[in-house]
Amino acid sequence: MKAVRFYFIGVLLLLNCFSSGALAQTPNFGGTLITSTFGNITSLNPIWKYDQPAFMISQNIYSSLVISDWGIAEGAKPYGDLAKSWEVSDDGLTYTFHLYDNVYWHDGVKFTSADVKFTYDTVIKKKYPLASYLKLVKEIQTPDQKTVVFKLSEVNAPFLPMLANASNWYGQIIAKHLYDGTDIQTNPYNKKPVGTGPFKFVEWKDGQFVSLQVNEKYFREQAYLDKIIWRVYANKEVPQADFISGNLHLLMYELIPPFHQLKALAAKPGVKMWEQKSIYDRCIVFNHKRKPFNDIRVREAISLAINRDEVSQLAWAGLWKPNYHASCAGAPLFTNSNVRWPEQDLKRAQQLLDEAGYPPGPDGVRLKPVLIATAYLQSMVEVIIQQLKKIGVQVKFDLSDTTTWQSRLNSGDFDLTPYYIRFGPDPDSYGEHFGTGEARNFGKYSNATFDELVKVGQKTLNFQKRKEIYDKVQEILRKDFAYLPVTESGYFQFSTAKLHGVTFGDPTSYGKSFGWGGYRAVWFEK
Amino acid sequence: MERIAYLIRRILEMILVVLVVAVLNFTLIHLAPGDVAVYMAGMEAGPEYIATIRHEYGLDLPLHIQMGRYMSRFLHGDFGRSFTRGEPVVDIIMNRMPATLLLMGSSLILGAVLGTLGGALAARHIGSKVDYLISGLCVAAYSTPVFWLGLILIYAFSVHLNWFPSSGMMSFLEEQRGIVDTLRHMALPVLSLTVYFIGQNIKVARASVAEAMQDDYITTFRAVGFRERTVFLNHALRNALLPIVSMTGLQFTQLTAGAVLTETVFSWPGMGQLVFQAVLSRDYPLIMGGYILMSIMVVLFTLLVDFIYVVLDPRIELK
Amino acid sequence: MNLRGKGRLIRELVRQKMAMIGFFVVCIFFLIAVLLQSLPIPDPFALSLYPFHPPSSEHFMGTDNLGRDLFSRVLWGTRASLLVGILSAGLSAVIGIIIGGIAGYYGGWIDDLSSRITDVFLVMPIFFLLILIVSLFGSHIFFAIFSIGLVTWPRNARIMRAQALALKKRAYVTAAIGSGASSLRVLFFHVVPNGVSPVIAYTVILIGQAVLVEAGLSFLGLGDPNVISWGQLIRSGQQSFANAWWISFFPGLMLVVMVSAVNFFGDGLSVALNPRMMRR
Amino acid sequence: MTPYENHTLLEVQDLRMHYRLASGAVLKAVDGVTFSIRRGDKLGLIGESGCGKTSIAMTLMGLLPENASIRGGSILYEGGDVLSYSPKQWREFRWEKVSMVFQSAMNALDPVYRVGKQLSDVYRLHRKCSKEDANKHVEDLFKLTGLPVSRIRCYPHQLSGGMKQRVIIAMSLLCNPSLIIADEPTTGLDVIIQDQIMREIVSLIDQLGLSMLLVSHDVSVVTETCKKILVMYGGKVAEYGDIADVFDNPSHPYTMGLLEAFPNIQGPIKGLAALPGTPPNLAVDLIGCRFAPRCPRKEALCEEEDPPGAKLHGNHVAFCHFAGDPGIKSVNYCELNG
Repeated sequence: MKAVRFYFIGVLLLLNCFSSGALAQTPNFGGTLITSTFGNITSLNPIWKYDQPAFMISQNIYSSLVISDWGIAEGAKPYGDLAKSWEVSDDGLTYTFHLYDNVYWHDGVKFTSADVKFTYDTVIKKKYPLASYLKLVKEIQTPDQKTVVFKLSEVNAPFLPMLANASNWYGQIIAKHLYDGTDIQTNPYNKKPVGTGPFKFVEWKDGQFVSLQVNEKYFREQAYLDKIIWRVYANKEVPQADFISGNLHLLMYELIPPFHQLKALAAKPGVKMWEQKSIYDRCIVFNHKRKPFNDIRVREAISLAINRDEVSQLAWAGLWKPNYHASCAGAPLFTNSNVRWPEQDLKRAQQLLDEAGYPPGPDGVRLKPVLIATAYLQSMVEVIIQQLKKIGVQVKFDLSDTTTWQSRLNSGDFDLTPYYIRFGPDPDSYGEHFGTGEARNFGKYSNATFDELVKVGQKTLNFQKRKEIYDKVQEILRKDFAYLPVTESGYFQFSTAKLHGVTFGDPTSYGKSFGWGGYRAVWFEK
Repeated sequence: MERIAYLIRRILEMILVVLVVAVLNFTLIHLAPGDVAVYMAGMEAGPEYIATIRHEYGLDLPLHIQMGRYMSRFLHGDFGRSFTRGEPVVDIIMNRMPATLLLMGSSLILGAVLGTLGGALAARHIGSKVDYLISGLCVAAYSTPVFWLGLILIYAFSVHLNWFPSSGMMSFLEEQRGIVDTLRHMALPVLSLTVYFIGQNIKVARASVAEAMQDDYITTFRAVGFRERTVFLNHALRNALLPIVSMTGLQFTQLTAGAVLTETVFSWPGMGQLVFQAVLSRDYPLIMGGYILMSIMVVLFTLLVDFIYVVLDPRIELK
Repeated sequence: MNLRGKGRLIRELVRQKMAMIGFFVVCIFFLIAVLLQSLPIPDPFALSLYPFHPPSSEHFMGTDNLGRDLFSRVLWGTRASLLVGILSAGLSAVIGIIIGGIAGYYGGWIDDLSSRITDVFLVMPIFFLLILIVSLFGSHIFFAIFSIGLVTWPRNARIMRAQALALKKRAYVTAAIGSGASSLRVLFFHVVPNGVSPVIAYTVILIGQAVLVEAGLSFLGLGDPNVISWGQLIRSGQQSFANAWWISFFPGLMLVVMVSAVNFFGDGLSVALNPRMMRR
Repeated sequence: MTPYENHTLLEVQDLRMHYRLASGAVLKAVDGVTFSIRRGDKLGLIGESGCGKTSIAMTLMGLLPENASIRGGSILYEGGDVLSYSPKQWREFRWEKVSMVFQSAMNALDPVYRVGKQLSDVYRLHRKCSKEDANKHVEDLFKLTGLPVSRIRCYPHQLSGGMKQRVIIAMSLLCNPSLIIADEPTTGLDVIIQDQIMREIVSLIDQLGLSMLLVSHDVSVVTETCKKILVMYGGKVAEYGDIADVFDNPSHPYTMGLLEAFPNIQGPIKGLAALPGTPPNLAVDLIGCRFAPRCPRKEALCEEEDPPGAKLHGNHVAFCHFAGDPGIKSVNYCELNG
C-alpha cells in the first residue's frame, strides 16, 4: 500500500509542478496548494467578526494597512502592507501613512485612501473587534488619494504594533464601493469577497472547501502559487489521515496529532515539520475574586505544587519547555530573567495550605476548586490535576465548548482555568491581562501600582525606560502570584517537504506573507 | 374521502409537532448558560463590543418577548438570519439539506434492501449455521458506534488502500467532479451509516419473513402448484415487507442522529454537521431553523411511510 | 404475558444460546464494574512517562496520551458505561411505565395528552435534542443520564399504555376493583406487574442504545471529562488514531462486545416474554 | 388386500409416512394405510385428531414438511405412480388432477391481494391464457359457488367467513380436477353456515361429477355427505367400507365407540367422550392392536399381534381380531365407563 500512497503523492506533485527544473532554492512559480482548515467558515468579510477558520483565508484575499508577522519579538515589528511608509509626529499624536499607488481591487476598481478611512470608521462606529485597538483614534483624515492620517487623542507607544498584530485576525481593508451604505454583516460580497490581496476568490462550497487563484494584477510581485484550496474539516482526526495519504499538502497547526507523535510524523519521508515560537505562554489563571484563591498563600501553594517538567514532558512531549518567567521565550526583549516562579516543593505547599486554613479532610482533601477548560489544553490540565492531588487539592474539571468557557470566564464563574497570556507584540499587553477591569483580566487581579506602571509605560517612548517599567511590572506579578506560568508555547505545522515559505515557521516568509495565514511567499520545489 | 380526512389529520399533527419542537428548543436554548454575544465577539473583543452585539440581536430583551418575536416571524416562514453568517437561515440550510438527504436517503434505501435480503436469507435457513451467522453479525452491526466504524473505515480504505476519499462530497479540482466522483465520496460515509440499519432491518426482516412462512396461505399457494420461489417472493416476502416498512419509518429519526456523527467524521457538508456547529457557536437562529426543518423533514418522511404502508396493506383503514 | 410464569421464562431463555451467552457476558462486565477497586490492575489515573506505548506485555492494551495504562482504563470505563446504560434506561422505563400506565388505565384526556406528547417525541430528532441539552447545560455524566432517560421514555410509555389498555378489562383487575382497591393501587399492583414485561425487554435493549448514545456524545466532545467512559476513551484516542490506533480501538471493541451482549440478551428476553413471537 | 374395483381413480397401497422429530424419535403418522377412490366416489376419512388423516391428505398433495418422509407403499393416480413424480410433475399434478379445500378458511388466502387476482393467478399458472379469460373463468366460478361477482375485487379481510370458504371452494374447482380433498372444510365457521357450505360442496361435486376425499373428525358430517367411510386409528386403518355396511355392522370396537358418540339428533359433536383413555403415542414402537389399551374387548392376543384385515360383506374390511364375532355388538360402553 505504501507504493500506492507514494504513487498518489507523485500524481499530486505532477498536478502541482508544471515547468521542470533542477533542485534550486530560488522560488519557482506555479502549483496548487491544498491546505486545511477546521470548523465552519461563516463569512469571508474580515472586519465584522472573529472567525478563526476564515481569517486565514481572508488574509490572502485582502490587504491590511500595516501588518506584523507571527509572534516572535523581532518579527512582531509592524511593517507596511498597503502602507508604503509612514511617519509619526514628534508629539506622538499624528500617524501619517503613505499608500501604494498602483493598487486595484479584484474587480478592477482603484484602491484609495477612502477605502482605508471607510473601513476603520466602520470598525469604530460599529465597535467591531478591531475597535479596541483604535480606541485612541480621534480622527482619520484623507488629505489625498494615497495618504491616510490618524489623529490620536493621547500618546500611546503600543498603538502601531498592536494594530499591526491584531490585523492578523481581522480588520483588513474592505472596498468602500461595495460596502458603503450597505449592511456590512449581510452584504452579499461576504460570500464572494473582493480584495486587494495576492489571491482572488474563486469558489466557496459551504462546509467543503474554498479556492483562490493568483492575482496577476497584485500591486507587488505576484505570488508563486497558481491556486490555493482550503479543505474545511469538521473534525481533527481525518486531516491527518489525508495528509499521510498525500491528499493534503499542509496540516494546519490546529489539526496536528498529539505532541508525542509529531516526531514520528516529521520522520515520515517527504514530510517537513515547521516550528514557530509564540508570544503566548501556557499558564493557569486564578480567580482572585473568590475563595480560596483570593488568598495569596493558596495561590503560592498551587504554584509550589506543580512540576513544570512533568507537564512539559507528558502534555507537550517536551516540545513546549517549562516557563518560570512572567514572560516567554517568544518575547525576549522585555523578559526580566530575575523574576522567577519557585520550583515544586510539596512540603512547603501543604504548609501554606495549613496556614491558609485548609487542613486535609478525612479523605485527605483540602480543597475542591472548580477548573474550567476547553478540549484545547485538556492534556496539560489533566497532568496538573494529578499533581495537585498530591497536596490534597481535588480539582473538579468542567470541560466545555468555547462559548461556555468564555462566558464563564467573563462572569468569573470559576476558580482555576488554563489560559494563554501574550507578552507581545508590545509589553503593553501586561495591561490587558492584569490591569484592573481590563478585557482579558478574567482573574480580576487588581493592583494599583501595577495599573499605574502600565499607564506610564504606554506614554513612554524610550526603550530603556520602558524596559525598567516592565521589569517592575513582572516583579509585582511574581510577588502577588497573580497567575501561574507553566510552559512556553509555540506552533507546529506539517507540509510536504517540497513546500517552502510557509508562514508559522519558515523565516523566509517574514516580511512577505502579510499575515499569519498569508501564502504569498509559499512555493513548490520541483 | 377518508384518505383526505386522514391526510388532514396527519398534517395537523405535523404542525403540532413542529410547534412543540420550536417552543421546546427555544426555551432550552435561551435558558442555557453561555453568552452568544461573547462568542460572536471573539477572544479579542472588549466588553462594549459584546454589549453592542447583545443589543443588536435583541439578546437583552426578556425571554418571552424574544420568543414571541421569534414565533411570529417563524409562523410567517421567516427563520431570521444566522448570527455567525449573516445570511438567511433558510438559505444556509437549504444549501446543506441536499447533502444530508443524499446521505440519509441512500443509507436508508440501501439498509432496507440489503436488510430485507439478508433477513430473507436467514429466514430461509432458520436455525442453520447461516442463520446464526447472519443474526450474530447483524446484532454486532447495530451495536457498533457509527463514528468509530467511520474512523476505522477511513484508515483502512482511505489512508492504507487509498480507494476512496476520506471526506467531503466532491473533489475540489473542477475537472475531477461528476457523478462518479460524488459516488466515490459517498462510499465510506454511506457504508458506515448503513451498517447499523442493515443490522436492524435484517433482524426485523428475519422475524417477519419467518412468521409469514408459517401462515396458512403459504400452504395454499404451494398446494396450487406454484414454484417454491414464487410462493416465497410473491407471498411470504410480500407480506413480510409490511413490518420492514414501518421499521424504516421509525429509523428516519435515528438516522438524523447517525447523520450528525457521520457528517462530522467524514466532513460531509450536511445540515447535521451544520446544526452541531451552530450549537457550539450558539447561533440561535441557525439552531432553531435547523431543528425545526429537521423535524419537518422527519414528519414528512413518517407521513410518506404511512402512505406507503397503506398502499401495501389493504387491511389498514385510514381512521 | 405475565412475570409470574418465571419457570417458563427461564426455560425459554435457556433455549436460546445467544441470549444466554449475552447474559453471561453482561454479568462478567457487571462483575468487573463492581469489583474494580479490588482488581489487580494499575491505577487508571497514574501518569507515566511512557505515553502512546503500543500494546506490550506490561501494558497489553498499550498506554494512552498521558502514559496511563489503557487496559485498566478500559476496565474502569465499564463502570461509567454500564452506569449510563442502566440508569438512563431505568429512568426511561420508570417514566414510561408511570405515564403509559396512567394513560392507558384512565384513558380520557390524560391519554390523549400523553399520546400526543409521545407522538411528538417519536418524530423529534432526539439525538439533536440531547446534543442541545448537554452542550448547553453541561456535560456532567448524571446530566447525560438524566437527559437520555428524559428523551427515550415515550416508546416505553407507548408499550405500557397498550398493555394497560389490554389488561384493565381482565378478570383479576375487575375483581381487584370490585374488592374496593383504590384505582392507583389496582394500576400499580395488578395492571403494571402483569403488563410490564415487554417494557422490560425494550429497556434492556435501551441499555445498549444508551451506551452508544453516551459514546456518540463523547465523540462530539460533550462527554464528562471527570469520568472514564468508553466513549471518553475512544475520543481520547481519535486524534492519534493514525499512529496509536489502540487507544480508541480497544475501548470501541469493548463497547461493541458489551452492547452486542446486551442486545442478544434483550432479544432473547423479548422472545421469551412473548411466546407469540416465532423462535428458531 | 382390498378387493379390486373398476374405474379406480386413486389407489393408496400400504402407505407409510413417518415424521422425524427434533428429539430424534420417529413418529409413524401413517403406518400402512390402504384405500382407493373410484370416480364419483365420496370417501370420508375420519378419526381423532393426530390419527394421521391430515397427514394422508398432505401426502396426497405432496405437501409434506422437511422432517416427513415416505417409508413405503404407493399412491397410484389413474395408474400413475405419484410418489415417483419430479417436482415439475408434482406442480402439474396439483390442482390439475387433485385440488384441496383447506381448513381454517380465515387464513388460507393471502391478505394483501384481491381474491379475484389470487384465483386468476392460479388459473393462469395452469392454463396459459390471457388475464381476461382467467377473470372470466373466475367470475363463472364465483357464480357457481354462489358468490356475488362484485366480490371479485375484494380483499380477503372484507369477506365473511362463509364467503372466504366459498372462495376457497371456487379456487379448488379452478382447473376442474377429478379429485377434491376437503380437509375439515367447515371448521371455524358457525354451525348453520357449516351445514350450508357442506351441502353446497356436495352438490357441486355431484353436479360436476367429481370425486371427493373428505377429511373430518365429525361422524355426522361424513355420514351425511359420503358414500364410503375410512375410520383411522393411530395411523392405521381401523375399518373401511360403504357407509351403509359400516353403520349396519360396525365391526371394530373403535368404530362402535364413534357411533355411540354419534348424536341421535344433529347437535354439537360429543367427539369421542364416551371412549375412555387417550390415543396412542405414535412415536414409540407399538406391538399388537393400536386400540388394545382402550379396547373393552381386549384379550391377550390383541397385545401381541397386529390384527389382520377381516373381509366382511362387500368391500367392508375391519382390522380387529374379533371382527365379525357377534359378541362384539353386545359391548356397552356406558357400563364400561362407570
